Amino acid sequence: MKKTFISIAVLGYFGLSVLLVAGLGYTWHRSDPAPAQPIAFPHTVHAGQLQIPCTYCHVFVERSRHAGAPPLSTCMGCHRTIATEREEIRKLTRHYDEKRPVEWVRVYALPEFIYFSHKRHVKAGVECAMCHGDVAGMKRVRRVNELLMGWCVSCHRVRGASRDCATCHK
Amino acid sequence: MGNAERYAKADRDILAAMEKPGRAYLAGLAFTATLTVIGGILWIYQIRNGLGVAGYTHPVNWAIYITNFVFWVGIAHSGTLISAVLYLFRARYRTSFNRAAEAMTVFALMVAGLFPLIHLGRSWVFYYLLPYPNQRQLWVNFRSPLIWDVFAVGTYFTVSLVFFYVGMIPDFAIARRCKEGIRKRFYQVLSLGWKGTEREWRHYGMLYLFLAAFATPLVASVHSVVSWDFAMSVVPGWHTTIFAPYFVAGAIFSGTAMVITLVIPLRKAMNLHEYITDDHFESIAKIMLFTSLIVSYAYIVEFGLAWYGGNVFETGAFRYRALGDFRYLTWAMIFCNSLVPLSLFVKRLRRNTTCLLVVSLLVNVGMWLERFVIIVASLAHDYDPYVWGTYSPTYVEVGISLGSFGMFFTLYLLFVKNLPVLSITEIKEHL
Amino acid sequence: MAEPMVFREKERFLESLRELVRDGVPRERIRVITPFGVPEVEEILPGKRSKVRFFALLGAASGTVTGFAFTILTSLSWPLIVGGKPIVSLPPFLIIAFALTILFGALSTFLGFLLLSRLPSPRGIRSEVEYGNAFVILVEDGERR
Amino acid sequence: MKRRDFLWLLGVISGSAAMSSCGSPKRSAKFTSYLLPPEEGVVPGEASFHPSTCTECPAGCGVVARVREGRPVKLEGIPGHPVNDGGLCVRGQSSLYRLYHPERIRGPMAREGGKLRPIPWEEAFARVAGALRASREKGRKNLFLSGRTTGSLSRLADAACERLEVERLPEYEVYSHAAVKEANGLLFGEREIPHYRIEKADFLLTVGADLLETYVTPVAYTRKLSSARAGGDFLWHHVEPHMSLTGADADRRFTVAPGREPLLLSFLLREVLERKSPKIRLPGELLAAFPRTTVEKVSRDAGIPPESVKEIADRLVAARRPLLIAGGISTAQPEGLEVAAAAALIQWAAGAIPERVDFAGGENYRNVGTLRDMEKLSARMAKGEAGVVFLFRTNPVFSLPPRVAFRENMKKADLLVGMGEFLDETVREADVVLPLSHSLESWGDVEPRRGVVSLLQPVLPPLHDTLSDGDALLGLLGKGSGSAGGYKNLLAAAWEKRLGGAGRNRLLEKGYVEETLPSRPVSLDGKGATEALRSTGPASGVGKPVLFLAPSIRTFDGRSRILPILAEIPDPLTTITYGPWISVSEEDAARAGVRDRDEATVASGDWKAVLPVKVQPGLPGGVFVLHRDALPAPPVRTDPRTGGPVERIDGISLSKTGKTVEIPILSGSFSQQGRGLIPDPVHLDEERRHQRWTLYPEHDHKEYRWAMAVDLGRCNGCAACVAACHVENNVPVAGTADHLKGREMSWLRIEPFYEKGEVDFLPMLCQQCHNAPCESVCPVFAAYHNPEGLNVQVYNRCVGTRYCSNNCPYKVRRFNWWEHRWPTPSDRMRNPDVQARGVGVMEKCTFCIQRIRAAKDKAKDEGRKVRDGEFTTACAQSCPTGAIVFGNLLDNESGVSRLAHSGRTYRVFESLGTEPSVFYLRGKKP
Repeated sequence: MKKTFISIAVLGYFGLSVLLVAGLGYTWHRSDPAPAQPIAFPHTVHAGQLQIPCTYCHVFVERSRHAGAPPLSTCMGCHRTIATEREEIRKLTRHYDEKRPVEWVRVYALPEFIYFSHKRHVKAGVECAMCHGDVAGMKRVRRVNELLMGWCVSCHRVRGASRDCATCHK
Repeated sequence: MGNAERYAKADRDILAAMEKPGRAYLAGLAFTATLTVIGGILWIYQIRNGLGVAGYTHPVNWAIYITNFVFWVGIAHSGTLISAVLYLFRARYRTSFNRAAEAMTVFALMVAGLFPLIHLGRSWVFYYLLPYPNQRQLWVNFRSPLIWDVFAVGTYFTVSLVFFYVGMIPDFAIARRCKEGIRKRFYQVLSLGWKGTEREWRHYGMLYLFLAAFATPLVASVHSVVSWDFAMSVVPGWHTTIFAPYFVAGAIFSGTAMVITLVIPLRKAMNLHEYITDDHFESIAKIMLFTSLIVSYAYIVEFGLAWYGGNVFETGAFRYRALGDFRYLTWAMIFCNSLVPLSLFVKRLRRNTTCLLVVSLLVNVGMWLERFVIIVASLAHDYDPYVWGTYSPTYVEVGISLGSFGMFFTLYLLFVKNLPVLSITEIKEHL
Repeated sequence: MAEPMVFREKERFLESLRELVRDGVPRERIRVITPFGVPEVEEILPGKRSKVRFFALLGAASGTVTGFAFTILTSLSWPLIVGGKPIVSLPPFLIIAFALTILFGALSTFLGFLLLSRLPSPRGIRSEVEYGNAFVILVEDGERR
Repeated sequence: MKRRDFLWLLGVISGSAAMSSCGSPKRSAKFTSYLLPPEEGVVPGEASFHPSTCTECPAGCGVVARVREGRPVKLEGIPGHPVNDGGLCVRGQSSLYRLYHPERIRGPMAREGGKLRPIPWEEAFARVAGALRASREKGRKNLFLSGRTTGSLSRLADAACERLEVERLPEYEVYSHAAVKEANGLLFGEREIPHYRIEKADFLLTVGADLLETYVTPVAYTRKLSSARAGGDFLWHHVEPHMSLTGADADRRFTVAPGREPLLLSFLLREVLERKSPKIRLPGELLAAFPRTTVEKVSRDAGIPPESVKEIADRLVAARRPLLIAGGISTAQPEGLEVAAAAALIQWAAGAIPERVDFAGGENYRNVGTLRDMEKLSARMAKGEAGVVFLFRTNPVFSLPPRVAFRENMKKADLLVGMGEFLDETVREADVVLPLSHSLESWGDVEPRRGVVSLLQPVLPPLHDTLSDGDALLGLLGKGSGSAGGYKNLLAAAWEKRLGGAGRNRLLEKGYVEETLPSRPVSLDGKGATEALRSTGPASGVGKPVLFLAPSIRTFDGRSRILPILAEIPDPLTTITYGPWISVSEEDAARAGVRDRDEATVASGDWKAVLPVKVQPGLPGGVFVLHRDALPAPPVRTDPRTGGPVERIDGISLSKTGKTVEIPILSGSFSQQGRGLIPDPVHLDEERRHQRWTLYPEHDHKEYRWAMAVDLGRCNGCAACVAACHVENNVPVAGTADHLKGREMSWLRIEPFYEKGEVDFLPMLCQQCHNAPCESVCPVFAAYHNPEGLNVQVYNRCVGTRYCSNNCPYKVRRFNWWEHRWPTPSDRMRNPDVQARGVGVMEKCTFCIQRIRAAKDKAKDEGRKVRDGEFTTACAQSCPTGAIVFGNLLDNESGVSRLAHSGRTYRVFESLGTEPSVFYLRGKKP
């Protein structure tokens, strides 16, 4: 009698906490770390085999808080002639001709209350890979970390960057 | 009759309280439980819509919720006082009150602990207030009186709970003997298999002594810390050095009043007249009278300082308290806390339970008003005249406050039916 | 194990307890069970004073230390200026240290008590043997020990 | 690619994560790539700036729109602009909300079965064209009524009307300044409001003209006043029958009995003629209109102490470069013409024309008609003469007195074409509704003052299916009906023609072009004036007590009522946010036994209104003040001589109804209660005694310590800074219910404190205390002190204990009692650099930390420190008088540190030892 009573209590307690943790975990990682993009752009080819530097396409990364996606004209620069028969390239060309910008799906996004500048980090000599991982090795870009505060802070600690809250919090 | 009979009788009489509940009891329980539920629903409503549903205005950022918090923490105090301090003073009459008082302490703290959460703008991130290692690598601000509260009240609750439980262990052993079925099992477990061997008694005595010793400073410290929530601020009417003693006295004052309010009906309902006598009440009443005098003195000092100091903000604050929007509450408070208790100077009144009940009830009201007036009236008129405002509560605040009373009495009713309301072993010891 | 001697009156029980001791029954073999703490037993069967005290002391001390260490270290781990007060401002930390002193002290005392008096004892919980309000003396026979 | 496509792309490129203050980012956001690389210098995520012109009131101040993600998020005055020179008023700052207003008309509509239903543009134009033809055949007249239009639009309107054989009526403005124009017309043949060059004067006498609030071009006047004051020996006397913000700011304010201004002015005129410029001769019969009087008579009848009368006269005579401006309330009385004429003559006699009273660069009010013109129009419509009536950016139904019966009569027209942004009282009645774009969505230009061309250019594509004013008119002409851009080409040509290529480029680049016009001397012609002055004005009524329908600094003539931000910002003198109310003098209040919030019945003859009372210190007895927009269709009479409105209602009686009305009066006390928030300069040394000593080690600041200096001498309480703060920092709109509880959200407030009818203004914002009481009580470090001396609030760390607010002696922290709603599309005007705070969070001013961040970012790129004056806070930027100076206190050269160490400096509640970083400069004008 007593035993069952106790065991139920214990089970209930741990069961609950397990559920809770699971739930939290779920909400934290609810978004797909490697979403499908409207045009399957393989970084493996461009950044990997062709060794195109990141800044060739992400033109604003040194000038703005946003890295920015390349203007389609950049893509067309090559793809007018290269691999034009491929389905994905046809998509691209269609977009360009119909003056329809491509709607890429975000892989990394910061909450609205955070001020983050790519420029500052790049100028401080932070390698792209330090946050975005080995993109050159990803056929479809995958989020390699969740951009949680502690993660930012530890790096700021190590590099002796500012730990004033107002540096990042709007 | 011989000791053995008396012992047996004590067992019977006191455990009789734990017999099948009557209609009145069930009705009461139902009522208080409903209040609690209503309070809970209103709290959910408040969380969903934001604190706007409460009556807060711009200058008055704290109001009834904090009042309740201070009130309940205050109530808690006399419990510790009676059980711990009087134990150290070897005060005999303690025996008849301590269990009830300790229970009161524990339940009052359970209720009090809720209010800081209720009054948070974002209750759902309450855990920011707890110092625990987190991925943000952030800790709490130990310079903030609110964090002191977290520690002080947390400690107070834990210690009181242990004290409460330890006191009951031998009684559980008795209960497990007298009860049957599932309840027997229940008490068996709670009694931890207490036998009553001389070794157990030896350690037990030492433990109880030390717990009392540890609990005693809490009587002074906890409410001092609570008072510093106000005293550490710059708000005129809050920022005074006398607050700690003033609040501690007030706490014991309101606490003893609450004990009387609870025990008089308890004694009647369970006819424990043999164990709780008028002498006992008289001695508690004396404590109440004494603390009442201290509190009255504090009132005088407060106004005196404001008047004598001549600081424009202080004088302004106290003029407003006495003559402003909340003057009626202020005067009601003085009537209840300073004038009514004076009647206890008369021995006949001290020993008259009806009179005591009335006085203690008025004191409860008065002490609640005291906290309200201190908190709200000071905030309403502070430094910058441009932002002066006033405050009036909404049904949400009232409902949640009633809910807190509901919760307290629900717990108390459950207590009297399920736990020995008097410390049987101690009573036997003194027979 | 010998039959327990059961008394209904405290005085009788104390007398016979004294007798036993006078008869030279070794103190270790006498066990006593009483409905409430009886100070006289302490005098008749002088035992070592309870160790619970030391638990209290240790607990309290560790509480104080933890209190100060915790507050100071966490404050230093991310120094933020508030109200122009120093990062390590001891007066407020003292309050935390005090609270923890009491908390740890009380808890460790309680644990100490459980430890020393072998509680909770599953056997005790399960056993149906009850002496009620009686005073009991048990004399264990030598071979056992 | 086209500019607007580009802007649109800019808009979508960083459609960054959706707003969520609860912490977990929404990760589903899309982001879009350019088709082509953007123009050089344009970087996504960085703000771009585009000059344009404010169209909230007719003044035409130049504004530069800060654009983020393709959306304008802030308007600021263009430094150097000939009108406002960097300043912008409270209405101008708020006008951004007009663009994003949720109630804007979404597309063209037509009345079908009594209800307005959406229709395509083509159809709308077709209907109008058809109706025009039809009524022309019926022999009815097609009419075009508009508000004041200037520049190319005005010309286009003329052309369009000519082409469509539509009669263009005189423009309708509530404030047509008829009397002033009439007087100038009669005397000098210039039916115009001259350009007053206050900066060139050494003595300014204003009669009734509310220079700082609504009079013609308030920001311009404010700037000019500041520069004149900066010049040193300058004095400003203000004479008015009531109590106005302008009066409160003048060096000396004199109250004159209503309608007795002519007495004073005649006296002054005679004084000037005799003592100042004896050479000047005025035609005798003209002079006869201003009979000789004595100081005693003036002071007796006009209710001004004799010494004051003498003082004014002496100053006027003694001044080397005197200037006199009469207008506003004083000229909107039966005696208006006399006032205006006397003023004009004094200007003439004192030789203020043309140096300081410049008709060549007049304020472009020639085409603006009068109230009488509207009566005529109404009468014609009543007779059924009207065919199609265009109502273009004008709201006569709201502002005309009921006796004109405009609403009823205009229904008699064949077709009413309402052209505007909102379904206001007038457009609501229209049969066809042609929605117009906001000026920030349109190409165009305005000519607020002759010789000044100010640019209108689109900084975002139209939010709704609307057309710019020009394109709409072109559409009516059947030119590319409804297609955008037609007007743009027209303008390009027009500018080319007028300004030349260089000028046009300058216009496009800087947003304005100023032509230097030769100053035109005027000749005095007494005849007409004498005639007019002999003919008596409207019956002057039974005199006191009187009610003035005063303009409101917040709503002008009522057109800005729809802007919620303005409703949130308290009226400077009364601190009332959500009106209406009637201002009653202390004297009358005592007599009628009414107190603040008491409801009272105001009656004159058969007109009556029931309003809550606000007792207004400084208001002379027997004078009540009601804002023009407080009640629709106010009972204004028409002055037969000027055709202008008489905004004074005589024979007023006030009686309390016994009810009290809850109106949000934000100020808890109009007295300082002896707390020395604005200490008397006499007690200067006493402040010094509060030398603070502390137990704590000093915490120092490495590079920057941001601080602010507020010169109370310059502050005139115009509240422009408050509006600027609202827009810059996404301060939500709380609404009436919360304001009644004192739950306003404004981070910056202006506290008026009265003493003997004199009012002083104290702008109160977060003081960024060096030792801030709010910080140490926060249990979670949401409030802390950052290395640059800022008192930072980390919004999404805040748990909402509200202890910080309790512990703030200045009570400048605001708590989010609710989740504030931003009805679409107003959510798009939020500044993306500032978080929109969620429910249960404490918020406050942090010296526009986002601007500091941006400036430091720029400086870091260039490897230097932030320079003084390189950037400033929104409030400081918007201040028309430059009362607010912001900068780095550690830099001894910076403006703020110089002011902070000046002798006039003090800090509020210094004795508390909070060490604020906001330094106030006490005392009257510098």
